[in-house]
Amino acid sequence: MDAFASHYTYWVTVLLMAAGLYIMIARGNLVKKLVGLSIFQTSVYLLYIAPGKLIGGTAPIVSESFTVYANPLPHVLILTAIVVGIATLALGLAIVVRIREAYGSIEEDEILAADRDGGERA
Amino acid sequence: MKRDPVLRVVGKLLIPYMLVFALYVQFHGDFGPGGGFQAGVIAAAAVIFYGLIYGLPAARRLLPDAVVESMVAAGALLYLGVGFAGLLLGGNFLDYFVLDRDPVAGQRRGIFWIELGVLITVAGVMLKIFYMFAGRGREG
Amino acid sequence: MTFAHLLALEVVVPLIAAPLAVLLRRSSAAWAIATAACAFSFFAALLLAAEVWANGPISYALGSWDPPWGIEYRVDALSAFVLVLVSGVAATVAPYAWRSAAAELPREQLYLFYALYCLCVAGLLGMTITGDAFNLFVFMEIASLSSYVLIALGRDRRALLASYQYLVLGTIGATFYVIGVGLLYLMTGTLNLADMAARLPQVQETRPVLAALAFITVGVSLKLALFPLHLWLPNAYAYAPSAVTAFLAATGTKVSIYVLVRFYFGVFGLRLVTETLPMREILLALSIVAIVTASLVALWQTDLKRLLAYSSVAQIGYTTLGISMASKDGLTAAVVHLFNHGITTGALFLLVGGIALRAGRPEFERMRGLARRMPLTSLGIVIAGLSLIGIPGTAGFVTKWYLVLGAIEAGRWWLAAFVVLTSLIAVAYVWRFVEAAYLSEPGARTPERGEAPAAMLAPAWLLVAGSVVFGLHTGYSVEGAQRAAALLLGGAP
Amino acid sequence: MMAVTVIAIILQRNLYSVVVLAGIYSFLMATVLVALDAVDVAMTEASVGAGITTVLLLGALYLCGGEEAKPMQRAWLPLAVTLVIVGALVYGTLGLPAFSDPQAPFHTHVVPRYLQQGPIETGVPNVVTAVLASYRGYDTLGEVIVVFTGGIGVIALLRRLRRGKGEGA
Repeated sequence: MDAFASHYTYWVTVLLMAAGLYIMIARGNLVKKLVGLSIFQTSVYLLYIAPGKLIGGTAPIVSESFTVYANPLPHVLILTAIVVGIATLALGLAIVVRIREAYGSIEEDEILAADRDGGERA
Repeated sequence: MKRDPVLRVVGKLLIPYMLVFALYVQFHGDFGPGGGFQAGVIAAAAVIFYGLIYGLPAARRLLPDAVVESMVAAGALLYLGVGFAGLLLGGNFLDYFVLDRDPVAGQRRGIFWIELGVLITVAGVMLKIFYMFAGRGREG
Repeated sequence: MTFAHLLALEVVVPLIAAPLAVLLRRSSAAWAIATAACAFSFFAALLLAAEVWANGPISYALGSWDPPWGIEYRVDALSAFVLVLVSGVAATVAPYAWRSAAAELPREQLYLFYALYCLCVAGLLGMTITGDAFNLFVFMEIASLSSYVLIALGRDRRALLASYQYLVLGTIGATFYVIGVGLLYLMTGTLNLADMAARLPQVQETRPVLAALAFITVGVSLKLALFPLHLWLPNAYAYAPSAVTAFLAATGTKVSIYVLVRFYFGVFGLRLVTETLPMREILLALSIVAIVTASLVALWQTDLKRLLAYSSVAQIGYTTLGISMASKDGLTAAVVHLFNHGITTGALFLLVGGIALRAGRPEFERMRGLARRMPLTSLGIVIAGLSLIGIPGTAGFVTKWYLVLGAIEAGRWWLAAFVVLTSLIAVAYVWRFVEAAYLSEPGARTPERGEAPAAMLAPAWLLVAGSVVFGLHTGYSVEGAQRAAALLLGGAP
Repeated sequence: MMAVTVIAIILQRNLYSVVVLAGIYSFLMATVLVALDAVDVAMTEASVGAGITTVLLLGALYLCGGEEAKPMQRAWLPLAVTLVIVGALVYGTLGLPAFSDPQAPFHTHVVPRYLQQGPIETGVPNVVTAVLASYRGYDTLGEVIVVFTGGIGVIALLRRLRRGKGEGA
């Protein structure tokens, strides 16, 4: 039970990650896949940030009234990761919009079928 | 949505505060949470808000596409420029110590300019993406 | 300015070229900037490589913060080797893009194309040169995001779907990589690769480290298209603009292989990778399957670009085969194959781009009797194809030679025989081109117009010549690879 | 709560609801991050995850239409893949230091210098800003370049071309 309490945050992370990944692999809708992708990425944030917290600590803004701070390095890394995530999402959506215009659909299987039928026109 | 007087008034009232808040987040980032990225997002949100209320063409008149595209590039260039400044003044790339006689003041100066670079690029990109998506729907 | 600044400039110059290209908005100016930046990087990489050969690794602290607090750039024998390959190919493809991209892309997008090209180059160079695990991720994303767009700019609508699939799989790969790095960080408290390697033995064989190894392997394998995670690659290569395909095929997966090798031998260490986990056996098995299936699938393609894309998957198999031997000859083979296959495949895709320009899609149907209409292009493809097979006198032979040596040294005769036998499949698919281009009469769909423009032929032939020169005169490439291999094996704790 | 939201996202087939749920998810995530003392990250996650992402998704849905066609049939393979990965992660995390253990390596190596020297060396009391902009300033440069890449990528993909290019334009 001790192991459970001390690793609880990790398991939340894992659960979220699994959900995101599942959406991504199992769903055929291109937009929903991207939502899954961003959930998957978000879950990683917790993996980095949660261990950095120290109980009784405070946010890493140094002042004289505190001595214990959360670990700032993961925060920096995750800020970068969030930015990377949003850039990826924006690009992905832009591609989906183009796919929609080219194929008239955003369902993966319909698009693949369309390619098999009319694959010849370049 | 364009003709709704409530929205127009609320928008007029809110947008300046959003921009001020963006600046606060930008320059207060040294002491509290915040920084160039968050400020850029908020600033872009202010303009996007404006675009939603007054229509995309109005927003485009306020900040034309060419300006936004230049912002996208200029912010990145500013950041890289700070890096080169460190190089030219005898330090390594992105060395802020050499930007001022006092190393700590140099650091602060370096951080100030690169955060500004971040602000410009992020605001530019967010706006540009909004223009692209919104514009595509309108014409198509 | 001292010499060490070249480390930063190597990456920063292409980086700064991108926003400049966007600001200028003129495609000719953007092209000039991109070409100049790539040429500069190539020159800087050569200088760095010479310096590393003479005086050993160079380290550079960005922002003057000492590692592990700041981010470190570090060049050693291995990364110098990859830097030369990436920047060299970049500098060759850039002039080619002048005609090729202009023909395949709308004019309004050209300056963006060059900006993205610069970003992609800078991203790959940054991945190679950095000594920091998280910085590697950031540059990996720069390279990936720009390549997604570059692929999506292809003319065919299937390019969009290929790019989307690549985006999803690539992001999963990158996220896996981040998870792996996160676990390593939690165990060691550092992100600097060298520091990490120094601190790992204390926590070796703990579960998070093993999991980190697994996640980084899977993540990077997605990027390098190791079988069976290669599904994104053939479509992406087949439908991207020609210049992009040539550049990515010659460099993109190669840099990922470099990252894998760097982590295996430079961070985790040989003992952990080969003894605690059965990584060698897994890699060996996957490589063999990759070589056989991808080569066979390549045989059935009706389109030369797709054929070459599957062939690339097979060639990646040869590289990972070399890594799985984890011996001096095996690693030499792997590293030298990065280089040899890089220039060979670059040459092939560049030449195919010329065919695409004249014939539309490079389908075999449209290449009947091509040798009469486009003699130089056809000849180039045949020569580079010979190198792909590994005929003596070409660069591809050097790789196969060291692979066979490594296999025999390990006492695995069957593996040596396997390498030779699978080359026969390569003979078969290269033969398909010969049959179409040389032994058939021109058909109705064979292009009427003649040779590809000189601006496209010249860079392509430069690489073709390279794949012969480095086959006959193996001094630099093999010695560089041997030094890299020695470094990897010696540097392991 | 986050778990509930995520499961709702999986089950929901109307994409507009998915988007709204994703926004809720981001706000919850931001709350959790505040609880974990990561205020900078929380602020970014709230503005990006709940703000920009939602706007982007809605914009894209407006262009694409919002119903997911049908549930996929072959749900077992993805489930299996997911479970394998979950297994690997649980296996990995079991060996990690316990929550809030100040002796863990990542609290004792590298970071103390940031916390103790950071404000002195850079003159900035917010250590996150100090690390972000100075110690690891090059990462942030990379981040800006990523945003820049994303931006010009979207421009390249969505710009309307003057002459139509067959499909796509």
